[in-house]
Amino acid sequence: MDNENKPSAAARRQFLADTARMACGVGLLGLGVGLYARHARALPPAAIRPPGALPETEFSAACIRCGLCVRDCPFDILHLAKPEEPLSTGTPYFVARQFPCEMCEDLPCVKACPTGALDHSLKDINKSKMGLAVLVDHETCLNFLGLRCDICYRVCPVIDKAITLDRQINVRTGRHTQFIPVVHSDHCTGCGKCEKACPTEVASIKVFPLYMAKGQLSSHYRLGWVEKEKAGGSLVAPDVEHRYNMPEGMKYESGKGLSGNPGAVPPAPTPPAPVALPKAFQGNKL
Amino acid sequence: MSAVVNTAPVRPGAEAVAAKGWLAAHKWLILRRSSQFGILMLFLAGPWFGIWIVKGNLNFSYTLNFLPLADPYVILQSLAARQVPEKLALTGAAIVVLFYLLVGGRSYCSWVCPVNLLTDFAYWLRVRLGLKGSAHISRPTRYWMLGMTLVTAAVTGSIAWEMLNPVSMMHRGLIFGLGLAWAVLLAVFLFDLFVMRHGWCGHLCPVGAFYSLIGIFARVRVKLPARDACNDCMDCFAVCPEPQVIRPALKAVAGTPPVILEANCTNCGRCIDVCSKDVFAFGTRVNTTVAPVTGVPQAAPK
Amino acid sequence: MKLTRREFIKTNAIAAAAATAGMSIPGVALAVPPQSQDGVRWDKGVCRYCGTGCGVLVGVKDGRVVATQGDPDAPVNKGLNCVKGYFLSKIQYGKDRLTKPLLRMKDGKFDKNGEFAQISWDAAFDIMAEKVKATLKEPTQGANGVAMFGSGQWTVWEGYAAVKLMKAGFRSNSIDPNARHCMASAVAGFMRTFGIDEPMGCYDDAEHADVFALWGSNMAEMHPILWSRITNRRLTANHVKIHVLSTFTHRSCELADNELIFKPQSDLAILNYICNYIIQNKAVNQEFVKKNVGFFQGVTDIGYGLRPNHPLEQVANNNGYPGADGKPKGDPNKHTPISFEDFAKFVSEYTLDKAHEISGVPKDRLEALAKAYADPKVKVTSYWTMGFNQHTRGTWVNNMIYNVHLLTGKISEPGNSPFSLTGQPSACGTAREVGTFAHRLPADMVIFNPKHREMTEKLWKLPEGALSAQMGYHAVAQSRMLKDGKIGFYWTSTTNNMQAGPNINGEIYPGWRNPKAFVVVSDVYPTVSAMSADLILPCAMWMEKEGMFGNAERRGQMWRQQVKAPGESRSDLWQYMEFSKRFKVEEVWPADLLAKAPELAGKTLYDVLYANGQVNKFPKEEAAKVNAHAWAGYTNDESEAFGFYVQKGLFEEYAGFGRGHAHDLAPFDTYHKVRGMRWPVVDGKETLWRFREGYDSYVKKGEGVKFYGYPDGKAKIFALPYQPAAEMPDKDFDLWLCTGRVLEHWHSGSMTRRVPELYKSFPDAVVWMHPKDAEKRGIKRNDVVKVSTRRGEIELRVDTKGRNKMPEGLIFVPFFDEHRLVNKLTLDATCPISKETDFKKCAAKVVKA
Amino acid sequence: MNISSAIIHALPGDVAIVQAGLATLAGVEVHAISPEGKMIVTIETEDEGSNAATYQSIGQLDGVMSAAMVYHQSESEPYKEI
Repeated sequence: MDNENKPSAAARRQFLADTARMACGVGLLGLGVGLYARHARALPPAAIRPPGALPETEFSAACIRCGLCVRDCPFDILHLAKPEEPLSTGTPYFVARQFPCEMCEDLPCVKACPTGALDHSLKDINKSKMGLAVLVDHETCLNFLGLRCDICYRVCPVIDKAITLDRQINVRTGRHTQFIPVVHSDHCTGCGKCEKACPTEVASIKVFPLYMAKGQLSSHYRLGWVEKEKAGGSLVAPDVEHRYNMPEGMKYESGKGLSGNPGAVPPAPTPPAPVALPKAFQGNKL
Repeated sequence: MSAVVNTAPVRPGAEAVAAKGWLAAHKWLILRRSSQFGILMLFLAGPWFGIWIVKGNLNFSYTLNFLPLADPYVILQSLAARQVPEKLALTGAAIVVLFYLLVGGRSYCSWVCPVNLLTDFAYWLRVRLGLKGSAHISRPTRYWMLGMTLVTAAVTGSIAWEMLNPVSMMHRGLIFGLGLAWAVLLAVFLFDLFVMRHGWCGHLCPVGAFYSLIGIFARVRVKLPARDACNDCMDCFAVCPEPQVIRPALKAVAGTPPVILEANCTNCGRCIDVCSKDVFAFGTRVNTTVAPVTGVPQAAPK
Repeated sequence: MKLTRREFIKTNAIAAAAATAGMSIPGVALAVPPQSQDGVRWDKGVCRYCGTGCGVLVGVKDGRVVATQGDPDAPVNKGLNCVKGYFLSKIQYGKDRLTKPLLRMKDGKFDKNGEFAQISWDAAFDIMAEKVKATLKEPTQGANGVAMFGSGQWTVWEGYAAVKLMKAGFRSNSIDPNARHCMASAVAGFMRTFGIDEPMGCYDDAEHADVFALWGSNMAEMHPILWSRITNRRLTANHVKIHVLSTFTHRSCELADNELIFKPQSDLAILNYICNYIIQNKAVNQEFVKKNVGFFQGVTDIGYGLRPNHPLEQVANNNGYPGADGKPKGDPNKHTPISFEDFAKFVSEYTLDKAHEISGVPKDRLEALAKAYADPKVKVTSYWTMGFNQHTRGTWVNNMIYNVHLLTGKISEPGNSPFSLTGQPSACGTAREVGTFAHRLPADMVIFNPKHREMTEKLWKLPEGALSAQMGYHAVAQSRMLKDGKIGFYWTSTTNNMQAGPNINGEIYPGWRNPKAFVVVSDVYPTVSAMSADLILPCAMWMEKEGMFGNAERRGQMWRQQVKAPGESRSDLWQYMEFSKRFKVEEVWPADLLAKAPELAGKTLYDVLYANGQVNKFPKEEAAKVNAHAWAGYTNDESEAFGFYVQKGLFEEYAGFGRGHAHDLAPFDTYHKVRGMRWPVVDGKETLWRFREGYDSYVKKGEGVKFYGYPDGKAKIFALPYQPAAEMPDKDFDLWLCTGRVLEHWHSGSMTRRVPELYKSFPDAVVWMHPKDAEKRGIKRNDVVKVSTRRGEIELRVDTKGRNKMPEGLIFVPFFDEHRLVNKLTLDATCPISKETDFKKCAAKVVKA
Repeated sequence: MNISSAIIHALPGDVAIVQAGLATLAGVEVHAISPEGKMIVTIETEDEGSNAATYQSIGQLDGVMSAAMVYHQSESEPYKEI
């Protein structure tokens, strides 16, 4: 048709038909690409984005698949997804069980990103949220069994904040403690060091993309103690002081309950308690 | 489509070799291949030899930690998906646009793009094997493809085309690991070899389509300072990947000046090589006396 | 399948015969103990790593240890393990197990600079015998020039056989265990204070104490199972408090009610302050002190165990080194009696202010600790390990913690316990109880004491004077003497001194490669030490031999040989006994000694030491009999090789030393039935708390408490001052360097680094430092840095967060990583009394690599 | 009830002769024979004395180089199920 000089009716019909066919073909292809893209947007559980990655939807629009983050990662942990892999072709990710993020303080991968798909407003690696560690299997976690592994805890770069050990009595032996690893989402960066280091044959602690790992409380219920702490005091007027009928020498205090010996002289003031509660018992408020 | 099929028993360019010598008859081809491989090697020198001159890939690269270069097409898709990239990427894209405004948009295709190596090889083999016949898809399909990729980006909110784009897939694959990308590339190769002459680059590739739009205003052009010397050997048509661009300038159709103004000319310079009469030469459009022909994509004139 | 008793016995009978004949019969395997359904045979054993002594059950299938489990019936761990214990079944099966003797050769002959080539055991023993004989004849070397270095990982009988071979056979006292690097200070502390070795308490203190004080011990990582017991106590009893003293914040601090981070070496000042506080606050248990304690002043100018030409030693007047006149300069161990008042006056200068000033610990924390010790109502258990022991004043600091417990009488009863923990599975059982030290004999006896020598000679059926009174070379001295050419034959086993010993660059490596020395390393893997040797002997390990370990609470535990060692590897026991056949008494003993026992003429050392009518008393069939309750037809490789139940013979001869001397061990057979027993075992009854009436049968009725290690039944309190460390940070090397361990790896990592999962969990050593120290040097976390001291440098990555939190001015590097040998940097300064190296303190600098 | 097991070393050429010899002895059962001529047998007798006697007679069989008892157990309730 390039070389036909005189348009004819037949040629025009041919042209229209061609155009329609072409439009349909391209349209179908577009539909396929679109569906494929939507499908690939759900990040598979094993693939973790580099620090500072925008939420997956925005990330897939902002990442131009240049691989500069891969290049600037000093530990070579990042890969660009290949077409056969179940996430957007050419986008960067790492697999924690193979090579976790080493959490460089100077964020070279983020700095390398030309588009901001890795958010340049992230300045502190400890604030990154690549994913969230989840102790997926209580039945195989050695610490749940009472053994002393706690490797996940000790390899954690945000030790004592992102993972703490919750001490529980080992009822079976009666004299040992179970050190239950507990992950705290406000500090866990999802670097994956715990998953990499977990010594069980299949990791008992794994890092998942946030959308998979995190639950959410419904808005219709608030945690009283949290709200009180946030408010810096009781949300309603504080309780008044109560008084009770008590035998001589006995005391009943809010929180402590009943104390003292009936008929005895009031006990001498207890010696000042040692400096502070062990860190282990201070929960996550460190 | 093209009715100009060289069926002469002599291979195109034979006359030029005889007249100018082999080297002169392959000058631009050699330069072009050097450019293609050279650019690829610049990218590979880092991962292969640890010489980090250029980092990244054709979508975005950083040269000597100084010069950002971004593919404006992928940036456009990102914009279509409603993401405004950081300054660095925008700067890189601007530099690239300016560059191709100068040297001709589709110079990207013949001087940079790695897929061109593949499709050129497919074409060479097609001729060698004497494969005849070709499917029919009109050349402007590529503009529909271009539109489609932008629409998909807008609709899905992601740079969806990057999941399939053989151009970036090949380049990224060579540098970062190919994976199953070889299958996509093989498909392109086989398509060009058996199904359609110049099928991918000449008809479908939205990247080429995008760059052709930059080429509308390009400075560097192939000129025909000696178009009167043309002896109608048709060799230029035989080697040209976009033969429709030559005719208006060569045959002065509708008073076209002796310069190829069609935006889809890839500035490959092969016509210069194979012309024994030295009809063609590189030049700029600055001296054209005639107003530039709008290269707006349209169905070829009937 | 139903089986009658008859069929069952018959199957056992066939299996036993088949095993003995080395034949396999389809369908018949060793049938007792009953196999579990998956064909795994389970038998009891003990963990191979630390001194906690966790019981494990070992599962064997097809001649291979395929599984282990924590022994739910073991009192120590009740079925639990740490993560290293979890991987026990893999430690024997590293890909690079040594299976053939390897000798450095060139052109078919031994060459110190040759390449390792396989040789036969015969050829290996040939050249070893040649080198021993040459060393004995060499005037500059002599008997003590034949030296051996073992460890608390020797089984009891291996250590015992080694001592006999060295001290009675070659008449060399140059045998030392790597326990010298580990708890020699604890030993010296016990011996000086109590006149008898090893803790008076046991692990059950953990359930009775109100306060725990950890001194230089990161139990959370290094004694994980014990730590979970202490945690449980803290968790279940609200009044229990934990004080942790360390030079940096580690995992144990997590549980601390009171965390005391003190400047290196200042523990001496803190301990004196506590004593002062106790005295000032009238918290001395007067009655107890009067009856059970004497006061002494120790000499102070004792040096730092460095080479005599070191400036610090030249000015020391009580280091015991030869002075200008050739006589020893004093005796670092010397002490003279003083009164309580003298002692009170001595410690009175260690006020709270001074303790605070020296240690840098906030005053309220120091006071809280002192109060806990002083309060008569509070039961205190103190635990310590390497922070105390690896100390240039290690013996002192051990003495000084006893000062505190003795002043308050908080000792030898449930919950009141000064407790020295150990890091090796048989540091107590082998190194200490068997006495594999240069100065010791079994059951706390020493070579300097003629009575002890005489008793030993009698028990060993040797002529009078067979044992030498000349002090042998201890661990650090061995390295120095190798370098100086005084040792001609050196044999190490179950240890990795080229990685774990101090100052590798300066002393150990040049010593081993000295052409005047022939170095033999018996090992299971090509460790740094093995690769630095002249001859490598492949060893059987753990479940490939029958063994006994003794843990930190005096508990002896035995196991049966479960599997064959691979290739030509042999147990250390076999090696010592077989090697002894290469020597005629005439070749190693002087004629005058032999003249006293003409009946020994012409005999080999094997005949004299092992086939002496005692060791070979039990025929090899005894093995099946003793173990019939567990395993029909049981036998082991050594008994098969020598024709008698070697282990039983050695054990019973050895047990003769301790029985009746407060080190009573139960009969051999009993140990194969029980989950370990805590000595002294008298009339079949174990001892939980020593020195206290009722608990300890050596304390007579009405005596209450008696420290019977000394003839007067009293323990000693020592007046000893704070003194600075041997090397301190200065302008050029501005940081303290401390070394140690991590939970995931055990010691030099030769076993744990070969378990892929453990390797992965902590692949490479890092240097921990304070973020500000890093920042000052332009270093970021994960950067590769160069850590150097005056002795060498290594490169490794920096960690500024994670499990250990350094104070400014101190860095910590673990020593498990053979690719980052931190002991190239450490200083070989020792406690002048215990001769234990201080691995915790030297001056280093860090720069970006 | 006495059960014992023994390893018999036969001259490799004489295995058949030894086997035949063993067959004449009451309570003796051959369980395995190795190529080198090692045999594993069990001896079951009512009392200990005859067990020893049987063991003696094995040693005197033609072709037997040595016989070594490995395992021995006597039992009062041999037919109890376990």
